[in-house]
Amino acid sequence: MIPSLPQSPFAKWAYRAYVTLFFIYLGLPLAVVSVFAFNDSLFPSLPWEGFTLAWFFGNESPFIGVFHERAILRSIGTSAFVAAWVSVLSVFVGTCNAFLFVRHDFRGKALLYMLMLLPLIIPGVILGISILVFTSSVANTLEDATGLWFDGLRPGLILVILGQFSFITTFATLVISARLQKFDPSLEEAALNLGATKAGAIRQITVPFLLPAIVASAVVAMLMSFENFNTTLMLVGSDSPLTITMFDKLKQGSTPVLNAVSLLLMLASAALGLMSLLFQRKKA
Amino acid sequence: MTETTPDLAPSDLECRDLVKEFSEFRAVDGVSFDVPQGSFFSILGPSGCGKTTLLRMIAGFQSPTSGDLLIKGRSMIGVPPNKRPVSMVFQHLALFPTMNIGENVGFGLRQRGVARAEIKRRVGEVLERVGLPGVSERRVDQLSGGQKQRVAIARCMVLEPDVLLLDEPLGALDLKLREHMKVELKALQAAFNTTFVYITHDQSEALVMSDNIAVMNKGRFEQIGTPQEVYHAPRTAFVAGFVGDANRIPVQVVDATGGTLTLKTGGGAPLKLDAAAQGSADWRPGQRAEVFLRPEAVDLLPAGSEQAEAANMVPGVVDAVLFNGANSTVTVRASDGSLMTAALPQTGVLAALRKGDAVTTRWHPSQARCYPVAEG
Amino acid sequence: MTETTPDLAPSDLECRDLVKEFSEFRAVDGVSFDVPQGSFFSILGPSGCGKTTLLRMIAGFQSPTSGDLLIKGRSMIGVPPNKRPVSMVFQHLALFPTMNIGENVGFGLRQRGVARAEIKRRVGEVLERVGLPGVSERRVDQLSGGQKQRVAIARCMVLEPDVLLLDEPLGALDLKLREHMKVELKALQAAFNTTFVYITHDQSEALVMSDNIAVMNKGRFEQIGTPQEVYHAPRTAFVAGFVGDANRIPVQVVDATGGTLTLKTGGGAPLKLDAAAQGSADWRPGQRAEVFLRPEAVDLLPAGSEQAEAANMVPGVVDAVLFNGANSTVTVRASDGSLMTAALPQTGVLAALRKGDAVTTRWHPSQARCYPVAEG
Amino acid sequence: DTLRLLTWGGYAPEEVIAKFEEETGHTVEVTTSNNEEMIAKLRATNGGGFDLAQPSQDRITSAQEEFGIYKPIDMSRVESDLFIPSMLSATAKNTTFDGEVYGLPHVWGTSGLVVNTAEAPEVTDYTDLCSDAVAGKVSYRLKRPTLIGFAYSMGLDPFAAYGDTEAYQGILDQVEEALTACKPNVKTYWDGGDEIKNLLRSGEVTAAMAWDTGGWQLNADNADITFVAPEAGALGWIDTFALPARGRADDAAYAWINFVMRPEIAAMITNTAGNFTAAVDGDGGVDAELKARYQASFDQAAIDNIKWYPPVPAGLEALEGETLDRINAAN
Amino acid sequence: MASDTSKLGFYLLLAPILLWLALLILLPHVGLFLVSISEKIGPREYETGFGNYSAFFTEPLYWRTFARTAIMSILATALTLLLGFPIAYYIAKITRGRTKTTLFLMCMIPFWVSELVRTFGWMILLRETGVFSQFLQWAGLVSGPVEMLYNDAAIMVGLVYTSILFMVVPLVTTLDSLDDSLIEAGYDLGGTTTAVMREIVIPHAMPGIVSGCIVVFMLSLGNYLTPILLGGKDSLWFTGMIYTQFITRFNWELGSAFGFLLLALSSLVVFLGLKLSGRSLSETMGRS
Ligand SMILES: Nc1ncnc2c1ncn2[C@@H]1O[C@H](COP(=O)(O)OP(=O)(O)OP(=O)(O)O)[C@@H](O)[C@H]1O
Ligand SMILES: Nc1ncnc2c1ncn2[C@@H]1O[C@H](COP(=O)(O)OP(=O)(O)OP(=O)(O)O)[C@@H](O)[C@H]1O
Ligand SMILES: NCCCCNCCCN
Ligand SMILES: [Mg+2]
Ligand SMILES: [Mg+2]
Repeated sequence: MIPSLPQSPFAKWAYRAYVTLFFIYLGLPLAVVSVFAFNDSLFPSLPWEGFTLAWFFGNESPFIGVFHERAILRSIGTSAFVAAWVSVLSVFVGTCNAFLFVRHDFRGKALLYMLMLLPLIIPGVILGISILVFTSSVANTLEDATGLWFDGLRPGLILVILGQFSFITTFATLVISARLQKFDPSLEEAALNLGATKAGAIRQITVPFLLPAIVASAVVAMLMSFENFNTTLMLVGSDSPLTITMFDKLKQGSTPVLNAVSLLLMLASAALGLMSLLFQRKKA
Repeated sequence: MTETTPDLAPSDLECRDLVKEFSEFRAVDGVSFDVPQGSFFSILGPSGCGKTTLLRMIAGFQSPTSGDLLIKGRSMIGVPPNKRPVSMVFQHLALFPTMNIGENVGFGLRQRGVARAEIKRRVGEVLERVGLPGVSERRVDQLSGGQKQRVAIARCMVLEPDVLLLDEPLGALDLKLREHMKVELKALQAAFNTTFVYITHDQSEALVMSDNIAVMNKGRFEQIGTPQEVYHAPRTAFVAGFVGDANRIPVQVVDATGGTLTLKTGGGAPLKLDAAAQGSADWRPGQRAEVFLRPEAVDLLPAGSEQAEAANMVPGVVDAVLFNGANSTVTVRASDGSLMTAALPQTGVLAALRKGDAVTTRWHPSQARCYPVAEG
Repeated sequence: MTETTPDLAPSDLECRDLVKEFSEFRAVDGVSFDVPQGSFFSILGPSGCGKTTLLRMIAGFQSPTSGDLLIKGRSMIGVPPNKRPVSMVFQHLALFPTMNIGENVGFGLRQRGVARAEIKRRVGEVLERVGLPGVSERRVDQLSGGQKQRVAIARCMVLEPDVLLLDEPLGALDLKLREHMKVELKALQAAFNTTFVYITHDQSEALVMSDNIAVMNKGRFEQIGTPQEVYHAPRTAFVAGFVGDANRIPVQVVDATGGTLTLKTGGGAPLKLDAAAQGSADWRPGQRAEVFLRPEAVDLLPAGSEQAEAANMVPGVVDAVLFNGANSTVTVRASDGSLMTAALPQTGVLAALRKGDAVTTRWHPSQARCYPVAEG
Repeated sequence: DTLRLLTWGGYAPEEVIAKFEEETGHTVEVTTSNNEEMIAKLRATNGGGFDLAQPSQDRITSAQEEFGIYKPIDMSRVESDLFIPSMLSATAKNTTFDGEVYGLPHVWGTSGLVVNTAEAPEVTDYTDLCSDAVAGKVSYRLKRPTLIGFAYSMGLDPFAAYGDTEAYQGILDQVEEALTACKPNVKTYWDGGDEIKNLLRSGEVTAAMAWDTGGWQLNADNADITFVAPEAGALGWIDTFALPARGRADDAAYAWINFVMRPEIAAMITNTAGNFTAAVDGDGGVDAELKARYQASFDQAAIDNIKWYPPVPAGLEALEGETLDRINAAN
Repeated sequence: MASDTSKLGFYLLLAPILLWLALLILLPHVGLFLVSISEKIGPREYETGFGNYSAFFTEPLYWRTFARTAIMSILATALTLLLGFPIAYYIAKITRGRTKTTLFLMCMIPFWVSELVRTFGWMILLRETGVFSQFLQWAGLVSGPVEMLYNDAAIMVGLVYTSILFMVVPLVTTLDSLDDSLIEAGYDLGGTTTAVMREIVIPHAMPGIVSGCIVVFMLSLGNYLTPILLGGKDSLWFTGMIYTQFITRFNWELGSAFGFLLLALSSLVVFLGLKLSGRSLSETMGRS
């Protein structure tokens, strides 16, 4: 129950066993994905044909490694580009929202807050299709009216960025608001009292205080953007982010290249997570 | 310069009929006072009486609905907080957690554009003066409560403000540390010779530290005076009840002629008070009033020691003994059922008093205060 | 039944040489005591001395490393907490926020399978006894701090436990309410006639409420006694210092013959103490010791009133007056530089004492306590 | 310029791209897809986002009629003598809408059966996939070719009914019944070309309806597996070049078309994609083994029996879609 | 508190959120609705009507898939709760300090990679020639290969795997906020483990349970990859149908109607969940 209460050794043991099994369940898929990245076989499955690094570095068909797959390399670049924009935009708007909701009282605030949460309960597909349908009809109307082309409103990176931004912003808002809520407004008053201007107080006191939350939400936004599929699939044009490319490849039939990319992704997000953790620890 | 103090004493801070209204509600209601240079001025009042609101008006975080507010003779109305020559120590100190101690203390100087080296020197100096040399590099959370307290003061003092405002700065500290910091704060104030305006709801803090205390209630000042005046000669029933413990006895005026005020309790027992000690109230026979009497002003006499001529002497029986070391008290029930609490010194012969013992209470007519009760 | 109390008084709770070790650290170190039925027993000690650990062993949330623990004569070792006839009032009360007051109080009865109607009746009854009739339907957060306190007690009392354990239950309340609840708790205990074991680090709580106090330090009991015994006859230096305020004077033994213990201070001034009041210590001349003297035991005499024959009479000069109403004190500096704090009654003629005034301190040889200092 | 190419897996091998980039200075970005997704993507972008697409010839006019996502081919920019004339004209005929030609032929091939002849020798027609002998070891796509193949195998003639919605619906209903009944036999419906190859190679599937090329490629590793032209006839398709209405790099697109139709390049594509092209002499440089496998699968009778897809009339796909959904949902 | 500050600053803060919500959330949904009520009557010819919605209700396939998706999602949610609660409880109440942080971070393991890779991992494990099948054969527990992929159980495994974090995190947070002394008080007053769980722990965890369930339900309902890749030939998922309408049928009108129906379903279930627990959306989601 809790450590201060007596408990039978059997129950304790069974509980531990369950927890262990659970974490094995969590780790197993990732473990096999990683292991088969090194299988010297065309398929990511048993039998084990021997160890190879070809799925990373190989450049002889059919053993084309990640580092020689143009489509994958290009889509990693695309993903990074999208993720960077999404995280900048959503952290910016999230920060504005946090100040708006924490610092201001206005009519319709509760309603606006509800609307802000809405993206959390709209399935990603629907976000994707609604944006697709809406921008298409706007573009059609505009094009009919002006005779010009509005490519930005057609599936492509701009829409992918906007689509991901449309729901990731909610997360950023929540994370940053939570931190801002913990901010003691008397700190800002103290700064004013000590002679700082309003803007100076926000820059020197509030923003540094928010920084851990801003960094954390930027990292989360990156990760969410990188792995988003449902919304992206509807909005993607000719430049596909990594998940879409991988999905296409998976539909074609998987080779251990996918395992190799996945392993690299794991390493990258682990590194990113670790970095943000260290950053938070240092700041906290 | 003002009506209340002679021209000779220059006053650092002066409030004239300050009012602050929140929609319908008057949080501060016509408060006037001035604080002479270099003095320690406390505002003492119960929670919600408007202390913080008043202080925040002085600091400039709230603008008065009406009235004027002068610092060193200059009106502060319309001056933003960052332009006022006052500094404030916040209730929870408001040390910047993202900066180390040195950066915290140097913050105000940086805003003024003081040179780097100069800041460093002055920060070091002021930290030394508050007894914390060499903590510049520490993080805020590496200091104890009392140390943080002193850093908060140093951060203000380095700017050499005309007035330092303190909003219950000891509220968050634990009992022992609070006792200690009371004495220390007073010493720091004396050392810097800066005007302190201190708000608190703890009477002991106000009594121990202040040169002058204003007792505040429902947005108004009920009395301004030295600690002794406020304690010994409370001007209103509220002050008498709020500052220190007291027995409260509801009475009716019997006679107010001569130097003596004669009253009678609900049970009919007669009380005599020095009329001179009672301010200037007009007493009408039959008027309802309330007598306040401090437990330590009640003498306990062994039973049977009554003397006919002594006033305010009532035989009774011990109803309860509250043993609390030096602060022990005894509650005595008179024959008419009324209760009287008296301090029970642990050194005298009566220290061994037990419940049920017969004992006589007596108090001097000059020791009690009487206030008319508003009829209604 | 036990060594320490006569067989006639049945003891509800008895601890025999209880020890609790956390890895290397002994949190409770050989504690033995017993609490007679219906009494109010306090355990008083500084933070971290092991109070909570002791109480949690009694409640069953921690098992002793060694020693035995009996309730109504039955050993509790190995009995899980939900099977022990003790109830506990937690420091933060631990009222279930998801249940209303009635459900909270009825929780224990529900666990025992008592019928619905019966639960309702008994909950109503106990709430009435703690002075809160008709609050059953309220939510926990609709009650004030003091009311919650009483609900927490009612929740335990409805189960009619043999022993009620209370872990600093007043710690979270504010000052005024704490004062009030002290008296109230004692009254409730008397009304229920249940054995209370109460832990606190606030001496005033322990003094006011208890029949017996155990003073705890570093896992050990230093003294068990009535409040008066603990206050007036502290058995160790720790108890003398922890319970009540005291002047501490380091001394050396000069002579211990006759009924008087003669000592001298660092400055060479002679002190005289009643040897009889000092427990049974063997005094060797030259031995180092410490004298504890309460401020209220120090009399202040106007300067010049020295009488040659009186012991412990030292002329001095007022160093500081700490005006604090009934608790005002004065610090007097003797000619050898040593400081002595004395209570400053506000009623006497000395109330007007100012810094720099000459004054004489005097205290009676029976009022001070002296403890040998461990040599090292 | 950047040529954004929307095509099938295998139609734009890395070496070809490298050569093309080196020669023309254009760069190529490939998106692999299938017929439906090509149309869907171009519909969403209103004919933008890509510069060259490769839908099958039968799927062009209906999409054009409905969404207007292509622009006509400017024959003056095409080196038409690189194309086999009969295929060029057949494709032109099938992809003409409102008097304009929208498609050029590129790769052609058939759909039929890929069978592990050692494990499932009895599978010779589409309907054989439903026999008990191969229960649980069968895979096909849940797409229109399956409907059409089964229809032929059941003795029906779906292409003849293209113009007659009611008759076609009647055919669909019969096929639906057959495919619903066949469902327990199916391991999974496959989606991409490599996926079915993996399933066959690993032995998880022993008989499938699939593209000829998959069968031949597997045959190289495992002689037991090969493409079998079904008794009812293989389904013949031609994938084309079509210009999205709002492609931005027409120059690069025409350059690509003219480049890949060169015989030596066409042969390279045939070698990776496995299918022959409409390029004159395109089979010249093709692997002898591939030719041999082709010939093993197709005797003259089988070639004659190939059912070539006529253009799909608008609206037909909606009916097929509903049928496919129902099969998918059936239990 | 900002009553005294400039109006301009306020409007500058208001602008981004209004643009975001209006242009990317509200108007697109209005647009989606408008498309969903236009019926195709011929090439490039449309008219307004509820034909797409009636198609949904008259075609059993559509609403059956809809119902199936809803039920499976509820099932996945329940399963996730059941599996996740003991884990959250273990992390929040049994472990301390470093172990606690470690275990908590270990719950994030699946999120080092995208859903696609996670699902891919399960495919490698479950397929007939996969790791489990081979392991069982090697261990002699089965004689031939077993197919564990392509069925509803595989979907469940995948769905639970994908959503477990979103259940465990809010549960850990709420359970963490449950003071141990409440549990101890429950025991002290004579409660058994079951009683304390039922009467104290679970009621306290209710906010976390509700918010976890809402999120998990939403994730399952809106999932596409897991049912597509792990599900068998029978595994229809409503999201998949929406994609099909958009991507392989180019029927945006029907797809939009489906989208709206899915939105209605998810809103309804969220609404019911909130009603049942008597909490508001802002309380439930605002704290995660
Ligand atoms: N911004 C505001 N709007 C409306 N009412 C307010 C506002 N600020 C304070 N009040 C009200 O004014 C009264 C005085 O508040 P103030 O904070 O000054 O009290 P205080 O004396 O500092 O109390 P405490 O000792 O509890 O800090 C209170 O009744 C409070 O509710
Ligand atoms: N589970 C534990 N493991 C290790 N040490 C512990 C544990 N619990 C308590 N201690 C240590 O035992 C000592 C006594 O702790 P305890 O909580 O009993 O003190 P306390 O007298 O109740 O103090 P307080 O008045 O602050 O509540 C402390 O030094 C504490 O750090
Ligand atoms: N229904 C037409 C099928 C077209 C197939 N193209 C296949 C390309 C295979 N690599
Ligand atoms: Mg205040
Ligand atoms: Mg404790």
